[in-house]
Amino acid sequence: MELIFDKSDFDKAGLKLPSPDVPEAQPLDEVYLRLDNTGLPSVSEPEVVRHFTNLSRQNFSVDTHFYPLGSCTMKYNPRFTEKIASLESFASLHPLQPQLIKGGMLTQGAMQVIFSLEKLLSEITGMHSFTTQPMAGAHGELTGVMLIAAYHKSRGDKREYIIIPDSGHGTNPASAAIAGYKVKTIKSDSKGVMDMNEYRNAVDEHTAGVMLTCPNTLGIFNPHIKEITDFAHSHGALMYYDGANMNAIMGKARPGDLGFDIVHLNLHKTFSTPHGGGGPGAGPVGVKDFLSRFLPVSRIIMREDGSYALDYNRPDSIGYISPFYGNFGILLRAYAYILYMGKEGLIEASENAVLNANYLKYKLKDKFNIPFPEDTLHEFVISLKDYADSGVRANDFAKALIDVGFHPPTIYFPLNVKEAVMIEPTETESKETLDAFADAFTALADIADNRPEYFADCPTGSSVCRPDETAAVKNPNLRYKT
Amino acid sequence: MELIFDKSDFDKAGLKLPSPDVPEAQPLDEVYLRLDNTGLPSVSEPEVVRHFTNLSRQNFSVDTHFYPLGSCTMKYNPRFTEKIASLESFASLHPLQPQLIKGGMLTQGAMQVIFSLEKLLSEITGMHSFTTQPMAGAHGELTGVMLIAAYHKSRGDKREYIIIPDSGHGTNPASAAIAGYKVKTIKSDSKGVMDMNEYRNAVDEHTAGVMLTCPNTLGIFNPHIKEITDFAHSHGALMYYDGANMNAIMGKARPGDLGFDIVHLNLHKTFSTPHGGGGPGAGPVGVKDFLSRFLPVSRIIMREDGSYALDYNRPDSIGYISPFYGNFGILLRAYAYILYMGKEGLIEASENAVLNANYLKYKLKDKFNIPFPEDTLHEFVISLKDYADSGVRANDFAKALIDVGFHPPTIYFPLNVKEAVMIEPTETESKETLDAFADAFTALADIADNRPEYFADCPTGSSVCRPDETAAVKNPNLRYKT
Amino acid sequence: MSYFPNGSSSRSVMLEKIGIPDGSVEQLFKAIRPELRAQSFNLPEGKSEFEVEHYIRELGSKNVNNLTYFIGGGFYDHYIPAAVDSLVSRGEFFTAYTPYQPEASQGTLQAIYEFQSCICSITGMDVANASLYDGGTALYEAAMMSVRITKRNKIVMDGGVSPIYRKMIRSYTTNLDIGFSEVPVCHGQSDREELYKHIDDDTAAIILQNPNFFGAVDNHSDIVQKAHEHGALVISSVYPVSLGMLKTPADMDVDIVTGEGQSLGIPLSFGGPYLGFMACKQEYLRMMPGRICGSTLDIKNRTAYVLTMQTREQHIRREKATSNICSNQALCALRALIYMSLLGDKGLKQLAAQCRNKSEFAKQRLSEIKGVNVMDSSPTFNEFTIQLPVNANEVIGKMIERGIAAGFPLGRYYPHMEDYLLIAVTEKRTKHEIIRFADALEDVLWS
Amino acid sequence: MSYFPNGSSSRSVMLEKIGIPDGSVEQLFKAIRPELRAQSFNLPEGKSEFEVEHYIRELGSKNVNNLTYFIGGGFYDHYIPAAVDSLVSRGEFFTAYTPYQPEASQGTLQAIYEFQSCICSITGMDVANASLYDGGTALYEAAMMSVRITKRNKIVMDGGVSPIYRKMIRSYTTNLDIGFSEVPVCHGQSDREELYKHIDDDTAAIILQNPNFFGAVDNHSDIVQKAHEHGALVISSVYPVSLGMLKTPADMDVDIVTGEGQSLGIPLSFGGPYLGFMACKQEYLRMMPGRICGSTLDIKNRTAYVLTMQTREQHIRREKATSNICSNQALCALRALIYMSLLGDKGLKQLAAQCRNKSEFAKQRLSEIKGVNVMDSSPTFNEFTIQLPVNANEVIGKMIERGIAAGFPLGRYYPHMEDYLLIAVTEKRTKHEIIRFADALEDVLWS
Ligand SMILES: Cc1ncc(COP(=O)(O)O)c(C=O)c1O
Ligand SMILES: Cc1ncc(COP(=O)(O)O)c(C=O)c1O
Repeated sequence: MELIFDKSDFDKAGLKLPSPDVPEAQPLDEVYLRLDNTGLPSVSEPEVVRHFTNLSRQNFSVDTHFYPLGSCTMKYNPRFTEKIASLESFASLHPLQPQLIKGGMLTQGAMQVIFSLEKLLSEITGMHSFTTQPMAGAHGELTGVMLIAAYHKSRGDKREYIIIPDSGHGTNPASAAIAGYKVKTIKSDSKGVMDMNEYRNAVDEHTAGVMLTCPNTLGIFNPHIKEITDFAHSHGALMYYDGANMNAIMGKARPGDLGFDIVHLNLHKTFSTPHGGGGPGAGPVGVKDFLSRFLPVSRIIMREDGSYALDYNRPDSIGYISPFYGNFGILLRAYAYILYMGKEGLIEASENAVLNANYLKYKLKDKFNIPFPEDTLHEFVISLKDYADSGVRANDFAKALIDVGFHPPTIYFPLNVKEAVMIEPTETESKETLDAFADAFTALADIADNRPEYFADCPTGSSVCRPDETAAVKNPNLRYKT
Repeated sequence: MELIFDKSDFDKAGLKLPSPDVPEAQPLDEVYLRLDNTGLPSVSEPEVVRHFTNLSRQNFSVDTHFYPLGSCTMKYNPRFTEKIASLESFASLHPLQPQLIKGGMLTQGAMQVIFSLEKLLSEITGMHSFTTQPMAGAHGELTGVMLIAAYHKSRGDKREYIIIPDSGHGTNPASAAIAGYKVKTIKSDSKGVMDMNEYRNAVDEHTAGVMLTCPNTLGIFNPHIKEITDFAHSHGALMYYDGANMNAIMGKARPGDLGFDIVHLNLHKTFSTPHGGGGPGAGPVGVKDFLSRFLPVSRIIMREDGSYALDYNRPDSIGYISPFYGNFGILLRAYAYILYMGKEGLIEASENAVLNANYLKYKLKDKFNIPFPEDTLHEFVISLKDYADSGVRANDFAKALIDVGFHPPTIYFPLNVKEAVMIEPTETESKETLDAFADAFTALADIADNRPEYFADCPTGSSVCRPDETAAVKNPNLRYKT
Repeated sequence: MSYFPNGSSSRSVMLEKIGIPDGSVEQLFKAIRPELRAQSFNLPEGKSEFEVEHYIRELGSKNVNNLTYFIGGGFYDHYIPAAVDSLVSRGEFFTAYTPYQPEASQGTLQAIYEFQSCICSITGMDVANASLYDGGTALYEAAMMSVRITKRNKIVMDGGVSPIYRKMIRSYTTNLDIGFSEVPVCHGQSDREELYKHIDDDTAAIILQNPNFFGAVDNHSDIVQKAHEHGALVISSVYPVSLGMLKTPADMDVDIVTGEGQSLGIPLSFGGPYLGFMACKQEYLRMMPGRICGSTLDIKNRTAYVLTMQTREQHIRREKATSNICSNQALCALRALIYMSLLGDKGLKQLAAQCRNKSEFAKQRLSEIKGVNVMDSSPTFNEFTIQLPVNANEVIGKMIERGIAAGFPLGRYYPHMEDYLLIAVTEKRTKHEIIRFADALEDVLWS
Repeated sequence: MSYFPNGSSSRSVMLEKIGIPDGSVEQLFKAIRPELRAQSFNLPEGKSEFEVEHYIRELGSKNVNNLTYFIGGGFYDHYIPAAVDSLVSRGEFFTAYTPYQPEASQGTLQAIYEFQSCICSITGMDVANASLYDGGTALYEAAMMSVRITKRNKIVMDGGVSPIYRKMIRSYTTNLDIGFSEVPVCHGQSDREELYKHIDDDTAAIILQNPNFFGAVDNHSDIVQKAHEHGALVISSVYPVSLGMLKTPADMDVDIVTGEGQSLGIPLSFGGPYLGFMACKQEYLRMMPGRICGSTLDIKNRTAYVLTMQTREQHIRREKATSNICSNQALCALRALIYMSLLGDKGLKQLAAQCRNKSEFAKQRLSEIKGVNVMDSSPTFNEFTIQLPVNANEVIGKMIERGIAAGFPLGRYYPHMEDYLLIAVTEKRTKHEIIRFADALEDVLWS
């Protein structure tokens, strides 16, 4: 599609500003002034609306397509939580308003939302307190690693390593590294979980912490989980739980009970806030009691009279992670979602997510190689390496799926499965959709067997097909230029 | 696409109701009870959202496509008027609320909206007072004809006929007929306007009124308009102005000044309220002073203290046309639109609408037969009868346009042009769009000349192609059945 | 101006091409000779979106907002799920028009087909149309339809039919040769004896309403039978939510059903836009007004939806059409369809049950108040009448001060009922609110 | 449950197929042995949409709403055109995720490309990324980037940088081997003399802000030159609306620009979600954190947009990535893009002019109040500081009672400034509101 810039003409405008009601000010001295044009496209409102409406129509989305992107929990985003997030009494609230009158008396409602959400998330995960400041999962991880560091520092204990299994998400090692730690990667064993021998050998008094996803990115709930957390603790290391897969186990298991010290949740996964084309999400972090004093400021506390206050007086805190209280609009949606679902609703969400994944696995298991098929929960990973050997790669299957109206699953992740296809259907998809997907995917396997050349032009039905990514890197064209 | 009913399963539900907080009532006696199922589809919310999202994607619309449907003024619908119509202080207002405390003291804001809109519409059209009750153009026509009847009746003058030119919209004769009048149709002359001789012969003391569109459905402003209205008046007949084409002349001419006694406006055309896939619109009716006493009740009046009141005490009124004040949500949008545009904005709207239409006419005039090419304003009509003779009909052009991404113009209307294609681009389309449309339409003419068989399969890109309308009538399938 | 996509340079080029090189668009209007020009166009200057919004919000705050509604009268304060608003806000729906081109409108057309199906389902009738303006015009159209079908011109209206609708029908038919008789009802069911006096072999139709304006629930089967014996049709106006519980008009053998669809996901919005619906027996299909969508096959044998039976309509038949309707209330019908889809079969039943349970609870609480007389001559659904020891208007005013719209004063339409209130209770009214209502009423009456 | 599309019959079939014929989904969780089971899950019962909405509206009304805002501090009360909300509410946008599959995501990708273009345009910089969490983390990422680029580890922060952002940067880097110096500023421009004392050949970057936290407008060209002489980079945090008027960071030869994009069509929403943006010189492109979208050709030579330069990112490089960011603030970037598209070149300039005009008008009115001292040591854009004759907190409380959020009390971050207020004025503040503000302040101080 044409760029919005292509429609620009100098005296068009899409927005009328209020007519001036005050005198024009004395202009600034020229040294402070911009002398050129801003370069923004000058277009009318009808053009803006048609442009972005038609742009949107080039996307696959949960609203329009099955979107079984593994590890991402692309489930239905309720409409009423969108409405709630746009209520003016919250959406128009300035983040500095609580600071105008001591202790946040001007924003009791918003503070109660955060306070209550922290309590609910604590119960869901078995942790003792939560901070809502982190603005995404990775941001939560960074916060968590900073908490690990603060803890060891408070004990005068300088540690060097964070341990992460090879199936861990890329953000895990990246977060550990930017917080100042070295990373030790542990291989997976033949069952798809972290190799216990290698793990036991790796943990020592230099280990600051262990970051785990459980169920892991293969969908497998590690049966040794308690041994793992105990072993880390026995060496003074802390256990970090990457909660991206919490959608599998709500009400069934809680990281807190399993021995984890720090947890992040992805509200944009488990708690149905929209993914927004890449964000914003929210990645609140929960901790056990002994770590509470390190949590970021500000904290929202309840006074004896039941009112809420902002607490900045926390000398051991790791400081400011967000400018304020995190992605509040996302927190509000998640809070509404949890109230709506309730205890039973959340349990059923996990049950249906796991049932859907296991049903789809059943539908695909005869035709496809599922390297770690046992005891998977909300997702499972297929290996297409046999097809790849004959020239049809996971990426080819992905492109061909687009033509038949399915968003491809995650591919080439986790890294410990060759030609991985990671499928997470979620609980908000119907059996009919799963059947249709299984049939389509199986049909592609047949084509791969018989007509591997079929895939080269896929997808044929999209506005583009296999953009040249190498050229994109070699000759970067990253912005419109006149 | 599958029907929503096809996804139904008995224990699914898309909406949770509040948990019961009162005791269950004693059931009704069985004679009053429904014993079967309601037959509504039982589906979950995610399915509803995906179903209707994908349904919507099968539509062409102003937001997505150029939509030059002649006579319909398919212009851009502002987003902020949608927002305003959803403000709770209006959207949640019960229509009986003004009757709870005498004189509407509980709904002063809403009444002010209607009162102010009536004033603005009066000024725009040159009329003296307006009723906002009619819920669409045709409903306005019916109201207008009822006013004509009431007027003659009040004078003890029983008249029989309404005169309507053959280029008039189908609703004109239909409205006249259902209000109890006979219809006399006048042919158009070689210039595309009502034949003056025939008109003069038709008008007599049995003529109750004359219904005219001006500019008419060929886009032509009748130069004899004043003669026409004077002539009708000299025979005691009233002049009715079908305001569907008001978008052509805002600020340039006013039906009131031209001698019309009654006017309806289509707010969903001229005043940019959305067409909604067929409605709701609004068709307020304005009249000259001498007809005000006949307007429907209730009327909103201003008291001496500046407050607004509902007036029911109007003995000559034709009565209730709407249950309340008309399609209030549409009125509110139109009011906001007029305030936004202001005097200059409305004038420019008409100017740009006329410029766009004339530019497009210029782009097409060499290739196509435009039977009445002179002095057209906001729309113009092409005749494809030459192509029809060689087998490619207006309908074929329409279908082929869909394939190249344009909503077809109105076809086979007005009835006085063979194989008519009636094009109204509106002011909210860009030159680039008009150029693209002209090129595409011209290209189709070339194809019609050389490969007429091309059209038979058009459109190829839509989910359906040329549904069998005869079969639809012969074997009506009008609802889902299990 | 922000809504015009042609800048001055494009406009100049366009003007030049069409032979107006001096750039004056005025010349395009030369057919409007000076003496025909607008004699005034005295409108305010344009404002920004921010300013208009600000101004209209101020007007909004001049309405008394946040009243707890116990008023109905045919228009009800039901909860509208967010998904309804969200889906009808899709540009592809709300910025399209009547689906004249099926290939460019399958979305709208299939939705109409599904809407018709839902209306048939809840009413039990054979066929339904795509919508009419509102419940009142729908009832009027049904009356006209019965006149066309029976070729008779006498109509009997039950006094339980909404007084608003009765007035509308009278207005529309003033100049037509149609005779009306209205049979009074007083806060109870239809008065059979009186009704039957008016039914004869010239009767085109009896118009009934269930539940009627006073909330009374009825089984009209006997009236229908009587009407049919005389070759007359029966038209019934219904409240769609009640059909989750009440015997369907089809079960009573009613011929034409109409109703106001506002309760199905459409905001009260001070009276509109609302949704008239109509359903009838198969045999009357070709006499029905309004658009109808049908399912058929396309040239590749794919299911396709089209507007059908168009020879009934004004754009084909002009003065011989069954109705003059053109634009209807399509987007409201879409709202209703989405709402009914979300509710589903069980949901509609539960909703009806909640409405009635809460209404019965309210009845009970109110009946405990000294001097308040809850009318109980017939069963009710979610609306009922009470008699007060004083003029209802007085009470209403004092209740408004307490934030409660206590009911509709029946004296407004029934001069002998100055001390009666018509009270409606929907699923949105909590137990707490109902108790507060009763307490406040007691307070207003006795302290 | 309304969000699950499988009824009990489908679930039974599924369970049976996967070999759990007794219908107990529990068996799927057998890997979670009893001793690993949740020890508690004590949550409230689910509620209906209506009830949750009702409850949250009640919480909303516990906030003090409808204050007239004269507070900014980096977060501004600008008008958001309705088209922005409407377009980002399209399901195809908000229910998609990171555009990993370009063929299924050209909508999101092209929007990112256009967003990057707009950010480059307004800042004057060469390249921009797809978004970061917020202005504060963006500034922190820029600091880290400068350390990577220069392989130095000393950072100089100007005191005019938002104290919130300075605290954030300090938090994030506690465990890293980075030295900081902060150079105080007091309601004026950067203190060159002091700054230069801290710049040396170990300096990775100087971090500046324009306009700074006190609203002061500066031309940092000289500081940039000085930094570059020492091989240090300059990072500047900007307020995008001000770029409709102010000299661009590119014009000052700044190396990395970051900012908070909330002012571009994103609601204040009690602190988020907001929008961090970052732009830099071409030469630093490969050191930039965050997603980047590029334009390329597909196999049929059609223009196509893709995520590019991905070897910088965590999913490829893991612990060697330039940042750990994965989910970003895409939908907020889309908001900003739509907002900027609606504004256009002239619109941004007019908006900036209106903000400043109104701010200057406010300055003038406030300066007329006895005891109020408007700081004028440097020019300002739309925010400025005033000194009061009394403690600012007292005044603020009394102004709140009058419905006005009179400004931010600078004592909150600058202990020596207990009697200072930081006042912001946007295009939404009318002349009338400004006058009412000044009158109320006078009243509070002197009556
Ligand atoms: C397992 C896992 N961990 C962490 C993350 C990072 O979360 P976010 O994208 O919210 O930063 C993801 C997200 O894709 C994930 O799947
Ligand atoms: C010329 C003309 N008159 C009348 C009407 C009827 O208006 P409505 O559809 O609002 O009833 C139309 C609408 O199409 C029209 O174009």
